[in-house]
Amino acid sequence: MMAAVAARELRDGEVTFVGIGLPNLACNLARALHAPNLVLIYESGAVGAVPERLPVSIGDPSLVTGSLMVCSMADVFQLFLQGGRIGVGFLGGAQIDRWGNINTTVVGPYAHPKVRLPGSGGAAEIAVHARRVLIISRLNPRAFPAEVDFVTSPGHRFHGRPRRELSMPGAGPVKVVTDKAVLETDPESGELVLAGLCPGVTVAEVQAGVGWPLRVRPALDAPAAPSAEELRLLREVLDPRGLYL
Amino acid sequence: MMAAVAARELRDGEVTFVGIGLPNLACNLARALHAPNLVLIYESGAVGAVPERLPVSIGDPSLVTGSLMVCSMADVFQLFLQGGRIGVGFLGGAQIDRWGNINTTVVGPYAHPKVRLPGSGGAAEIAVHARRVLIISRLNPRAFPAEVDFVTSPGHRFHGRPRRELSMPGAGPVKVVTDKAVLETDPESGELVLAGLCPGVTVAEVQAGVGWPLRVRPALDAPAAPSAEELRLLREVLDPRGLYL
Amino acid sequence: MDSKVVSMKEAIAAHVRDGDTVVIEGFTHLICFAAGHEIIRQRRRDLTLARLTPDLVFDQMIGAGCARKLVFSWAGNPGAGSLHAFRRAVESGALEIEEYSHFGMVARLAAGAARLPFGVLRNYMGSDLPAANPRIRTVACPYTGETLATVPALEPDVTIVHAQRADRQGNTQVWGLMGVQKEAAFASKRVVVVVEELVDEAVIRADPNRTLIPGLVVDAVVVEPWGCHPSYAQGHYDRDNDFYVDWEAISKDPGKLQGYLDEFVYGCADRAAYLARMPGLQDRLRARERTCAGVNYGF
Amino acid sequence: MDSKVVSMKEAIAAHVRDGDTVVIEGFTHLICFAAGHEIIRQRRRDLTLARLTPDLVFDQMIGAGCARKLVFSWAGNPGAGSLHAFRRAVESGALEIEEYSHFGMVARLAAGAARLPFGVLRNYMGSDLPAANPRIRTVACPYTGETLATVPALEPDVTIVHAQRADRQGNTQVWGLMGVQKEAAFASKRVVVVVEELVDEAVIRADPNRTLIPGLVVDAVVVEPWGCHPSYAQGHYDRDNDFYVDWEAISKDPGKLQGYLDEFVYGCADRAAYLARMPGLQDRLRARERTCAGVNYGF
Repeated sequence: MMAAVAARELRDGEVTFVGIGLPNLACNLARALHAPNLVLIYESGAVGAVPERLPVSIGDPSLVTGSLMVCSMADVFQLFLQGGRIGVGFLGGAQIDRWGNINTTVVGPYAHPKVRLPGSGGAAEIAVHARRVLIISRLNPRAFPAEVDFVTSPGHRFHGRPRRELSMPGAGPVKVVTDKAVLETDPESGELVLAGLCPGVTVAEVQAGVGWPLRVRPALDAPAAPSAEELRLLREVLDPRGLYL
Repeated sequence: MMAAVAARELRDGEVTFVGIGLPNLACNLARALHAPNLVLIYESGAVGAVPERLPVSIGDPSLVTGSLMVCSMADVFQLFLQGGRIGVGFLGGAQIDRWGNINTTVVGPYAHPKVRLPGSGGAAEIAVHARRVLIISRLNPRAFPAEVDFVTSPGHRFHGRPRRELSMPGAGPVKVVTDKAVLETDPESGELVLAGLCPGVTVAEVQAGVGWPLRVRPALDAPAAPSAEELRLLREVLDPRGLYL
Repeated sequence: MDSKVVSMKEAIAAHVRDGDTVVIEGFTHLICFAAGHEIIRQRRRDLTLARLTPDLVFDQMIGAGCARKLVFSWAGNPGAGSLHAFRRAVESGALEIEEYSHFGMVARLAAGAARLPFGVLRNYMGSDLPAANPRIRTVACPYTGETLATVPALEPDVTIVHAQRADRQGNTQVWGLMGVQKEAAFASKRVVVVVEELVDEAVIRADPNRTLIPGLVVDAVVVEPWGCHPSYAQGHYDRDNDFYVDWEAISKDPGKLQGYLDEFVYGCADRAAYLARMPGLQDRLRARERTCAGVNYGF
Repeated sequence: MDSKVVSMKEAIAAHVRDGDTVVIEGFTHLICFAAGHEIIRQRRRDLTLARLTPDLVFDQMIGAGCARKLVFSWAGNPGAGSLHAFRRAVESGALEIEEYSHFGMVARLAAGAARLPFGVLRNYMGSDLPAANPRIRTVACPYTGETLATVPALEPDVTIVHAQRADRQGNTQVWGLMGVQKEAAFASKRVVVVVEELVDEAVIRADPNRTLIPGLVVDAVVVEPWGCHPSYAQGHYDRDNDFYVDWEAISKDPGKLQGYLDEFVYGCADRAAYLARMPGLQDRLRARERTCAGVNYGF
């Protein structure tokens, strides 16, 4: 469901900074359906990748073979990302808060973490520079607190200061695709609000999954369940071994 | 004569930033004789070049074919030169002064030049970064004024300030090879002094070729005239068409 | 996706405008004279021309009256003499100049490519260049306190890059000297790639490490074999060193320069006509075969 | 010139010292586990390990007690879980950390390679990373006045780079993902190159654009086929994704981790012995043929 909904967000020809797992599935699903000219860029340096198998990591050799370009990571970050060439970046995280801030660093205090998470990787700079950011995450109250323990990747409000004061080139997170609902950023406040409900899910169930009083759009979208074709591609072609689904 | 004397200055295995013309002849002469492992780097990006013909420019295709590496100019300047990997740089210029400052920019005032020269190219940064600099130039009073009209590439004293105050990584010009004599930098004052006389040349002739009262080392070297082997290589192998000799 | 392939006439008409800052890069190698000539033919004016080494291509454009200003680091005709149209224009005050060293120009384009407002380099201490060019400034290191030189980013309106080959989308592969082609392309608002050979996307994808410029920064692809002459394209044709020597006498005499432009630029509708005026040229300069082995991209 | 080829044992003994800052780079691709294992066997201590992605190789070295500090930007086992030796060491306070993002680490190595004291990037606004790491600072642009982030240069004592091939002087060619290998090598005081294949200088010279690291920055060359396993070498062998999955259970249990080290590191005199313990491995992972065409370097 999440991969299918995220895939529909991608526009043909768009330059997409791809992470591993669901974002990779979503991008390759979009490429197989409505966006054959999507340009996939991985932070490892593969540009225009056409992986013959489901890549297990962003450095998988299948991303290199047959790609349009392989460049250094200095080029990826300086020329492609900071250079403003990336249309969409995908992010996920252990915690996502009301303002779209993402934490992939620590649960608990930084100096004495309860759980040490992997850290930023390229996420901090993707959140700053990609023209827009899509977040994919399962909905539950641990993952969606009112405030993250640590802001790894900036959303729309940082310790009270709005994004527009912080001179970030990209628009930041515009949409959060979850297994139950779609949240979107309110253009005024920068707050994540409920914008769409998956089939069979209630507003109360979504509210129970987030740690702040969730504002609800007056007219809610109803993202369609994955079509037979989407399911077939995901299950039989893109992830036949069920690594991510 | 100049090419042969300059060639003898090069040590085997040394990494040398090569300019076109006489420096190129000197380097390839050294490579053919006592320094077979000299690594020639050209600002165009050719590293470890083994030109099959006398290159007419530092961007000649013969510098690429069979070289060890071709890199971008950003790498040449950032990684090789500023990175401190260059042992020797060769420079020449329209004017060289008492302190080894070199002018390749203008004769006359900058805003209203009498003669507009080519400019710095890579010379300014070679003079800053190469571990040592060798200068090659014909001796005459126009070429060796007491003070250059414009300091393109720094020597040992800049408007009165000694080089050591200016935080330059390289040692600067250590030797000037001319058609009549060899000048060297006095380690105390940073001034060019007479260190060697070519066969048959008098101190008075050299003094007549420079625009300041030239100090003379108590014991002068006597650079040998080119050997038969040096002449054969220069005239028959390295520059058979007499482009630079 | 739609092909980006257009004629040189169309590419220059669409992407080079009066008053633009125009970069035609390539260090000795892959200098696109075909584009310079078309800009002259289309009589662009008030251009700011930027290149490390103006070379003959900018001397011709200056001689033809296209330029208001030149941004550069070394303006000569290596081994052969001077760029006399440039020298006349500077010495008479007709041409504004903005001057750096090679490292400064490289750092300007690298900063532009990375969308940083400035580049940092350890340079220019003990040189009169910063006095001549107030855009060369300094910054203090936030760690050591030491002073380093800075140059402002260069973000051209349009960059023209010649290459051995590209596909219809502008995914461009180069070998031999690469100069600052990648940095210039990424720094630029618009990019025109001119190639010796248009190839299928599969050729690019077979050796992705060879790609220097991705199609996603390219606006137009022009197929113009021998488009660099008298500059060269490794593996295709050698530099016409004789013409570089001849340029000394041509550029020294404004009348001869005008005669050259009349015959070889205005008098030629396009590159094919230019080449037709020099029978024997291609036989004289065509590259010999020296093909390397491929590498295995399998997994 | 004398050959720089030595055994892995000799290279580590000569170039990796207690207390050093050690970089073993390679982004997923070309991670030199053979070197990591030899460092463990030679019982180096108090190392500062630096890498963008610590990966299993640093988790093993941390588990073996080699490390005092880790400098990194993403510490996980992609798609498979965590680096549990790393997590235990951090959560218990036994391991000091210094943390950046990927872009920050790239900028640190690029600055080190260029011998600049700092790197500039447009980043970290709106993030808690600068609060967690006071070495992330800012600088004001001398042209626009805007504030940009800085990171300090990283200049490792020794960098170990794996590559497909090099000659005896260390002129090194790489294809597929290049990560920050070039920057790390140039930034480092000493450089060890480990290769799948030692080739004649003529092979390097036949395709000079493929050279990533010149011999003049290399101190030692080690020939160690399959030296990356469980990482991979494009054109030689695939990544052992099964082992990355297995590592989750091994690293989670300190006893199992010790058992792994005893069997596959301490219990193996060298890489050949390691490979001998896994019959069938090479058949399972050997790369298929997918060789590209060469290009013409003639003139």
